[in-house]
Amino acid sequence: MSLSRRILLALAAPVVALVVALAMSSVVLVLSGSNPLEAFADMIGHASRLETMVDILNRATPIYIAGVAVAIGFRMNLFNIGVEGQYLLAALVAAHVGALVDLPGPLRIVFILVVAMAVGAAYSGFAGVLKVTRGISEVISTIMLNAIAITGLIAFLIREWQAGGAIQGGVGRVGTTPIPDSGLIPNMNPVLEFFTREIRQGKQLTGVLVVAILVGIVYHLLVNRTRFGFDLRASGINPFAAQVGGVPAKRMVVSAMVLSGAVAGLVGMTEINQVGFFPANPIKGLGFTGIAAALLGRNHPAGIILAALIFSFLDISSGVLQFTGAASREIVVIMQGVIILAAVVAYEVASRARERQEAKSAAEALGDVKPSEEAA
Amino acid sequence: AGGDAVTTTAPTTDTTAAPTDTTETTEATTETTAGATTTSGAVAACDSSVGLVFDIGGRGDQSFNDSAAAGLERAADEMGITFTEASPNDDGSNRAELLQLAADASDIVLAIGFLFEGDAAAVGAENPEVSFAVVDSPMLDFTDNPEGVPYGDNIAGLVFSEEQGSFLVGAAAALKSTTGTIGFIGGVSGVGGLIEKFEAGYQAGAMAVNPDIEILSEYITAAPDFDGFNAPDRAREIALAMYDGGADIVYHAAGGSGAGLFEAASVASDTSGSKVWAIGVDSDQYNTADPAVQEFILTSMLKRVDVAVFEAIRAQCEGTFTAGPTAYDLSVDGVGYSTSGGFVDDITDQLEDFKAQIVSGDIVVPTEPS
Amino acid sequence: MATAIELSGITKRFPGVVANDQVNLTVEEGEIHAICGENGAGKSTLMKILYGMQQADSGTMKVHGREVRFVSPTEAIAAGIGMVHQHFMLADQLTVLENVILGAEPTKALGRIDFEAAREHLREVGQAYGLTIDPNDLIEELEVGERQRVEIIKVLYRGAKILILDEPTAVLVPQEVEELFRNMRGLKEDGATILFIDHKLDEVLAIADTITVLRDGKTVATVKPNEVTAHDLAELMVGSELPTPETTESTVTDQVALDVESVTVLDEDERVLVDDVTFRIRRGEVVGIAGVEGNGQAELVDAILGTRPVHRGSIKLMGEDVTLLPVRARRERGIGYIPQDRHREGLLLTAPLWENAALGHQTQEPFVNGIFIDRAGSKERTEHIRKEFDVRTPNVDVHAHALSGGNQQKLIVGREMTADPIVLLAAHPTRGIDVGAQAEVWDDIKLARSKGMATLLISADLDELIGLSDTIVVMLRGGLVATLDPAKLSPRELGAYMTGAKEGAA
Amino acid sequence: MNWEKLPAWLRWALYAAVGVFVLTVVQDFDETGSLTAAGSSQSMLRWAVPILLAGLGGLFSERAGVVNIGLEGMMILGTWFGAWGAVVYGPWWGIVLGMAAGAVGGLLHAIATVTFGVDHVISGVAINILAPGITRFLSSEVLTTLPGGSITQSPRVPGVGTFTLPILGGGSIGSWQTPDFFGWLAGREIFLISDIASIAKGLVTRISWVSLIALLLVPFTAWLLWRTRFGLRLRICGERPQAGEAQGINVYRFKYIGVVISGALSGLGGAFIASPELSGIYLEGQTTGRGFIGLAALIFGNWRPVGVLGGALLFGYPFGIGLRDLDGSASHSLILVNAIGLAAVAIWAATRGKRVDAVLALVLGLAAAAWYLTSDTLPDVWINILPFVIVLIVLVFFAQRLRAPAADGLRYRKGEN
Ligand SMILES: Nc1ncnc2c1ncn2[C@@H]1O[C@H](COP(=O)(O)OP(=O)(O)OP(=O)(O)O)[C@@H](O)[C@H]1O
Ligand SMILES: Nc1ncnc2c1ncn2[C@@H]1O[C@H](COP(=O)(O)OP(=O)(O)OP(=O)(O)O)[C@@H](O)[C@H]1O
Ligand SMILES: [Mg+2]
Ligand SMILES: [Mg+2]
Repeated sequence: MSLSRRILLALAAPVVALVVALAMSSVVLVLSGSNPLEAFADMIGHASRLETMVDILNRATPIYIAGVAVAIGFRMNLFNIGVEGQYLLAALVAAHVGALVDLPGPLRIVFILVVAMAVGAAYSGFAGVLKVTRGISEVISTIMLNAIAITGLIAFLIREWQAGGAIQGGVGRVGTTPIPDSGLIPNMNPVLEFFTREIRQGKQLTGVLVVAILVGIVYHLLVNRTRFGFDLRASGINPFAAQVGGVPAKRMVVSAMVLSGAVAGLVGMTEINQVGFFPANPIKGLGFTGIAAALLGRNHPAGIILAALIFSFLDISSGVLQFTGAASREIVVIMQGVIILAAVVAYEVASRARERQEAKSAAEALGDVKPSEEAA
Repeated sequence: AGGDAVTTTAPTTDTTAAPTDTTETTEATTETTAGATTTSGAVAACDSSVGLVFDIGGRGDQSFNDSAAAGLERAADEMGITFTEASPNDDGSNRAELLQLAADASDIVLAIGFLFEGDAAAVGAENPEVSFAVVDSPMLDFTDNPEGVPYGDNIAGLVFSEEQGSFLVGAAAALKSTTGTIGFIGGVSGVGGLIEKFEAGYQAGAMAVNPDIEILSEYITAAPDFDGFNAPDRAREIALAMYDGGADIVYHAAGGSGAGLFEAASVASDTSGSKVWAIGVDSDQYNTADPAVQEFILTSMLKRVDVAVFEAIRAQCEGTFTAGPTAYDLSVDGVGYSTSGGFVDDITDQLEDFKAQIVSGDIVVPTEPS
Repeated sequence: MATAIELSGITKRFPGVVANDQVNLTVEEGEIHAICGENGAGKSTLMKILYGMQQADSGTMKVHGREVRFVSPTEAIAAGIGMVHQHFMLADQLTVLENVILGAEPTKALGRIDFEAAREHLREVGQAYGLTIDPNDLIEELEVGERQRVEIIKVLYRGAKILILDEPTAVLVPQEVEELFRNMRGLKEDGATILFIDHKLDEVLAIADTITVLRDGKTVATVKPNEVTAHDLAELMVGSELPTPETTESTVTDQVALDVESVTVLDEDERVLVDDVTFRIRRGEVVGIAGVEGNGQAELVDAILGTRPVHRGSIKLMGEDVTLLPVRARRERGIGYIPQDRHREGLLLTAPLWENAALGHQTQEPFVNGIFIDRAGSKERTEHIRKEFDVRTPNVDVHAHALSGGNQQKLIVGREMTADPIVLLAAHPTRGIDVGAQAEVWDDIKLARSKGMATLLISADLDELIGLSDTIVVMLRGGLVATLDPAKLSPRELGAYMTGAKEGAA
Repeated sequence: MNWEKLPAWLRWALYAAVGVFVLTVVQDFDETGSLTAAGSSQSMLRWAVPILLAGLGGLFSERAGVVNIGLEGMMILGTWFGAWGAVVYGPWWGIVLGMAAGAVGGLLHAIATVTFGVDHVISGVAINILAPGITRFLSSEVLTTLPGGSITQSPRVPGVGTFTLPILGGGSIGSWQTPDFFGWLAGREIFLISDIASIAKGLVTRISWVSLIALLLVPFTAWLLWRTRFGLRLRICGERPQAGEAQGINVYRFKYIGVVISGALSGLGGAFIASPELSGIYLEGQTTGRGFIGLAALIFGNWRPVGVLGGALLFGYPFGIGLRDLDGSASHSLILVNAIGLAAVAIWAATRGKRVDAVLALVLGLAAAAWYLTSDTLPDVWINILPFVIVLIVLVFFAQRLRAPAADGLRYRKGEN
C-alpha cells in the first residue's frame, strides 16, 4: 500500500465523521428554521478571538486529562466509567488537605497534585482490586463507586470540611478552606501574551494546561515507548497472549486502573486552581465527557487533544449562539452526539479498509496473487 | 452556615422611595431594602440594554428562572429596555463567559442564582462600566473584612428573606393541619444553609401557631449532588411517606422536584379519602401547576425574583444602582405567601398578623433549623 | 448411479487470495468422496460454498441434476445437504437437544418448541444410525468424540442425504477414527452421500470411493483409491515429495533441564486436572506427550509455563525451583513456548510484526533498552526472524492478522527459537500449517535439539510425535499412564495407550 | 439437598421468603414499622420497575450477543417521547411512543454494532451521549410550544392508571367493592404472616398497569427465550452465532431484533419514569443512571429474567426505604439486615471451604453490626448510597459465579469463524 493511500485512509475517518456531523447538524438547523452557514460563521468567528481561545483551552484542559484517564483504561480494554467519581473525590481531598498543610508555594502546588493523584489512584485501584480478586467487572463496580463517591463520600466530607469555617461569602462560594494564592498554579497568560497581544477581559489561561501537556507526553511515552506500555497494550489487544508472554495479567489490571485513576485525580485541578477551593457545586460530568474524548481521539494522545478541543469549542459556542441568535444552542449538543457516532462508525469502516489493504499486500508478498489478477 | 451574611437585619428604608444610597453607612454589611411594592405608577422610559443570564435550565422552569424572566419582560414592557438572555451549559461551566458576553452587549447584567457569585465578582471587576446584579447572593467580599464589603461599585446582590416567607406558610400549615403533623422537603442540603433557611422559617412559623406540632423533614440529596432540585420522583416518594406518616400538609423548597410533591398530594388524597395539601415555593405555583393538582396547593411561599429583577433594572435606569446587598424581605413584600385558590382565605387575618409582627421586629425569624 | 453434486467453474476470491479457482467437482450418489489438499488449498471454502455459507464469485452448482443457487445454509439444508464443520459449531452452554434442533425446531402453537417431539425424533435418528447421546447434557460436559457425534446427529436430524464432513478425523485418535468410519459406511449403506475432507492419506485411501485433490485452489485430479498409492497422492497435493518428521541420532545429554516432580493441578472447583505427574527432560532431548485432547496436557503445559498454579509438587528449571515464579521470571530463565492456538495465545493480531516478535521477550535484549522498548533493535531482530524462518511479509510493520496462518506460525516459531530457550514447550507446533512450513518447523526443532535444547512436544499428529520424540509419555485423565520408546511404536499402538485400551511401560 | 436443582422461580421465591423473615425479625426487634409496610413494598416496586425494564432490555440484547451500555440513552429517549406522547396523545400513546423511541435507539445501536461491527461499548457510549442531545433539541423545538413546558421539562404527564387486585387487595369488580384480604391479614399483627400480607398488599394495591406489564414480562421473557423457537435462535446468537449461521439462521436478524427489543424495553422504562407513577413530568436528566443500574441488575441476575427481577428489587427496596425513611431509623435497621446477611454468607462460605470469603464476610458483617450498635439512625448521605453498597457487597461474594453468554460483546461477521 502506498504511503499516500495510507495517509488518505488514516485521515478519511475523522474527516468523514466531521463532514457527516456538519451535514446532519445542518439538516437539523434547517429543519428548525435557522441558517447553518450563519450559525457556523458565528461559532467560528467567536472562537477566533484570543479571549475565547483562552476559554476554549481552559475548558479543554480538564476534558483532555479526563480523556487520557479513560484512554489508559481503554488501551487494555478496561472501561473506567469511574473517572467521574475519582476526580471529584480527588479534587475535594486535595483541596482540603492542600489548604491545611503549611508548605511554601511551589511545594504546596506539588503536594496538592500528588494528593489528588493518590486519591484518584486509590479509588480507581479499588475497582481494579475488586476485578482481579472478586471478578467484578470494572464497568459495574465503577458505576457503583461513582454513586457512592458523589452522593455519599463527597457529600459527607464536604459537609464536614466546610463546617471547618470556610465560608467565602454567600452561599455561592461555599466550599473547603481556600488555598493560599501561593499554592495555586499561576496562570499562563504571560506565555500566551508573549506570542500575541495582551489578553483582555481578565481571562486567565489555566496553568493546569502545563500539567495536561505533561500528562499527554508521559502518557504517550509510557504507553508507546516503555516496556510497561508494551505490556499494557499487549494485554489490551490479547490478554491471553500477553499472559503467556509473561505479562502479569492481574497486576496489569490493577496498575492500569491505578494509573487511570491517578490521571483522573488531576481532572479537577483546573477548577480548584481557578476557584481556589473545592466548591459545594463543582463542575460535574467531566468524567463522561472524557470518555467521549477518548473515543473520538482513538486513545491517541494527539487525537484526544483534538477531541477535547472540538468538545470545548462546541461547548463554548453554545454561549455565543444565544447572543447572536443564529441558531438554537441545543445544536451543539446534537453535534457532539453525532460526531461521536459518525466517528466510531467511520473509524470502523476505515480500519476494515486498512485490514483488507494489509491482507492484500501480505498476500502479494507471498506471490499468491499478482495485483493485476486480483483486480479482476 | 453560609446564610449568615444575609441575615443581618438591616434598617428598613422608607418604603415609598426607591432604594436609598447606603454606601457610607457605618456598617459595611448594611443592606438596602428594596421598595418592592411601590412601583405602581408610571416609570420613566429607559433605553438601557439588559443582559440576563439564567441559572441552569433557563426559561420555563415555572419557578425561579421564569420569575426572573417575568421581571425582565415587565421591564421591557414598562420601560422599553432591550434585553438579551442566555443560560449556561448543563454543568454550568460557562457561567463566566456568558456574563462576559452579556456585559459586552449590556448596561446591566443580571445573574440569576447564587452560583454566579464568584464569576460575577470576577467579570464585574473586569467591566467596571457595566452594572451587575446577582440574585440570591449578597455579593460581599469577606476576604479582608469579616463584615464583608461589596466586590465593586458596580456589583450588587439581590437577597431574599426566605425564612420570613417560610414562616408565614409554616404558620398557615399549622393553622390548617388537622393531624398535627406537617412536612418539609428540601432539595439539596449542605449548600451553605441555603435551603435550611426555608426549613428554619417554616418550623418557626408552625411552632408559633402550635408548639406541639410535629414536623417531618427530609432533604432529597446533599451537595455536591444537585439532583435534589430535579427529582420529582424522589420528592413524590418522600411526600407519600410523609402523608402515610400522618402529615396532611407538606411544604417543599426543592425547585423542579416540587412537581412530585403535588403529584403525591393528589395520590394521597385519593387513596386515603381525606384531602392533604402541598405548599409551593418561589412563585405562585397554583397558577403554574397542572389543573389536575391545583386544588391541592394550599399556598406558595413567594419569592419575588421578578420584583428584584425589575427593581434592579429600574435602579440602573434611574441611576440609583447600589452596590452590595439589597434585601427583599416581608417589609417590602420581597417575600410572602400566595392566596390563589382561596384556600387560606379563612386564616389570612392570622397570617397578616404574623407578618406585621415580623415586619415590626417583634418576631425574629431564625435562619437555621432547630 | 446418478450424480448427486456437480460443481463447475467455481471461483471464490478473498482479499488478496483466490481460495477457489475454477474448481470442478462431481460427486455420485451414495459414494464417499474425499477431498484432499494442503492447508489453504481451498477445501473448506469449497464446502462452505456448497453449503450456502459463502457464495461463489462465479461458477455453477447442481444438486441431483438441478441447478441451484444457495444464499444461505437454509437452502442447502432444504436441498438435503448437511455439513459438519472443521471447527465444531456447538454452543457450550446449551444442551445437546437444543444444539441439535436449532434451525429445525418442531414447534407447537405460538412458536413453542415441542421438546417432547424433538426428543423422540432425536432418539429415532440416534437409533437408526447407532449414534446415541443424552439429549439433556450440556455440550461443555462432552468429550471431543461425543461432540462430533452431536454434529453428525445434527445433520442427520434434518434428514440430510448429502453429508459434508470437514476434517472430521483431525481431533480423533485412531480408535475413534475407526468408529467414525464404521458410522460413515453405515450411513452410506442407508443411501447417504458423503463428502469428506482429510489430509491423512492412509485414512483417505481406507474409506473413500473417489478422491479429488485440490492444490492452490484448483482441482488437480480426481482418482480412485485403488489406482493410486499414498505416495502418488502426496505428490498430487504438494507437487513434490512429502517430508517426514524422523530424527536421526540421539543428542540426549545427562543434564536435566526440566524436572517435573509430582505435579498436581486443580481447576477452580478443585477437580484434578493434572494428577501427580513426574518426568524429566534432559538437554538435547525431546519428550513427547501423547494423549487424547482434554486429558490434562494443556494444563500441564500451563503449569510449567506458570499460567496455572501448581497445587502440589515442584517444577525445576536447570535445578532451580521455579514452581512459585511468575511466567515472566520463567521465560527470562529460558522457557520458550509455542502455543497450540496461535490466535488466542500466540499473537497480537492488531499489532505490527515487530511487536509480535517481542512478545514474551519484551524484557530482554534486543527488544529493550532500560525501561524503554528498543524499536530499532526489535525491528532488526524481526527482520532477522523474517529471513531465517522465511516469514513471507511485505515488511515488519504490517499487522499480524495480515499474514497467512503458516507465516504466522513461522513467526512464532522464529520468535521462540531465536531466543535460544533452554526448554521449549511446543504444543501442536505444526497444526494447521502446510507441508512445506511443517518441514521447516521440524528442522528447526531438530537443530535446536542438537544444540542442547530440551523440548516438551505435544501433538495430535502421532507421526510427528513418534518421529520427533526421544521419549513418549502418555497422559490419560490427568495422569501419566505410560512411558514409551518411539522407536518401537506404531501410531496404532500409541492410540491404544491413549484411549486406555493398553497400559504400562514399554 | 441441592439448591441448584430447584427451578429458578422456586429458588428465588425461597430466597425472598427468607428475606422477608429476616426483615420481620429485625423490624420487630427494632420497632421500625416500615420495613414490611405496604407502602414500602409499593415503593420498592415503583423504584424497581424502570431498573427491571432496563435489565430485561439488556437481557434481550446480551442474550443476542450485543453488550448494551446504551440502555441509559435509550431510556432517556423513552422519558422524552413517553412524556410527550402522553401529553399530546394520551397516556397509552406515551407508552407506545416511549417504547418506539427506545427501539429506534436500539436500532441505531444495532446498525453500529451488527452491521458496522463497531465495538459494543463504544457504540453504547455514543448513544448515551447522543440521546440527551436529541431530547434537549426536541425539547427546545417541541416542549417549549406546549403550555407549561420548557426546554428542560414537559407539562404534567397523565398516567395510564392503576389496578388493584380484587378480593386479595380490595379492588372492585364492577361496582362491587371486594374485601381486602391482605389488608385484613396485615392488620392482625401475627408474626411474619401479617408482614408477608402487608408486603403482598403493597404489591397488589394501586399498581400501575405498566408495573404489572413489567412484572408479567419476567415470566414471559423466560418463556420466550427458553421455551420458544424464537428464544433458542436468539440465544444461539449470544452463545455461538456461527453455530446458528451454520444451521441457516439469520444471525444478523436476531441480533437486530434482540437489540431493538432491548431499546423498546428501556424506552418503556423511561416512559414509566416520566409517568405520574414516579415523576408525572418529563425533566431533563431524570433517568439518573437507571439504565446503568439496569445493566448492573442484569449482571447481578446472571443474565436470567428472574435474576434480573431479583437485582432490580435489591436496588429498589433500599432506595424506596431510604426515601421513605424520614428519621433514618429504617435505614438503620437495614444495616442490621446487612449484618445478618453477611453472617449468612460467612456461614455459607465456611461450609464450602471458602476461607477467604468466610473471613471477608465475617469482617464486613461485624463492621456492619458494630456500626448498627453504635448509632441510632443513619444520616441521609449514607442512606443514599445504601443500595449501591449492598449490590457491591453482593457482587463481592457472588460475581465469580456469574456467567455471561459466551459470545456476548464479541464482534460477529457472517462467514468468519
Ligand atoms: N473468510 C475468509 N476471508 C479471507 N480469506 C479466507 C477466508 N476463508 C478462507 N480464506 C483463505 O482462503 C484460502 C483457502 O482457505 P480454506 O479454509 O478453504 O483452506 P482449507 O483447504 O480448508 O485449509 P485447511 O486444511 O487449513 O482447513 C486460505 O488462504 C484462507 O486464508
Ligand atoms: N416452563 C417454563 N415456563 C416459563 N419459564 C420457565 C420455564 N422453565 C424455566 N423457565 C424460566 O426460564 C429461565 C431459564 O430456565 P432454566 O430451566 O434454564 O433455568 P435454570 O437452569 O434452572 O436456572 P439456574 O441455572 O439458575 O438453576 C429461568 O428464568 C426460568 O425461570
Ligand atoms: Mg479447512
Ligand atoms: Mg439449569
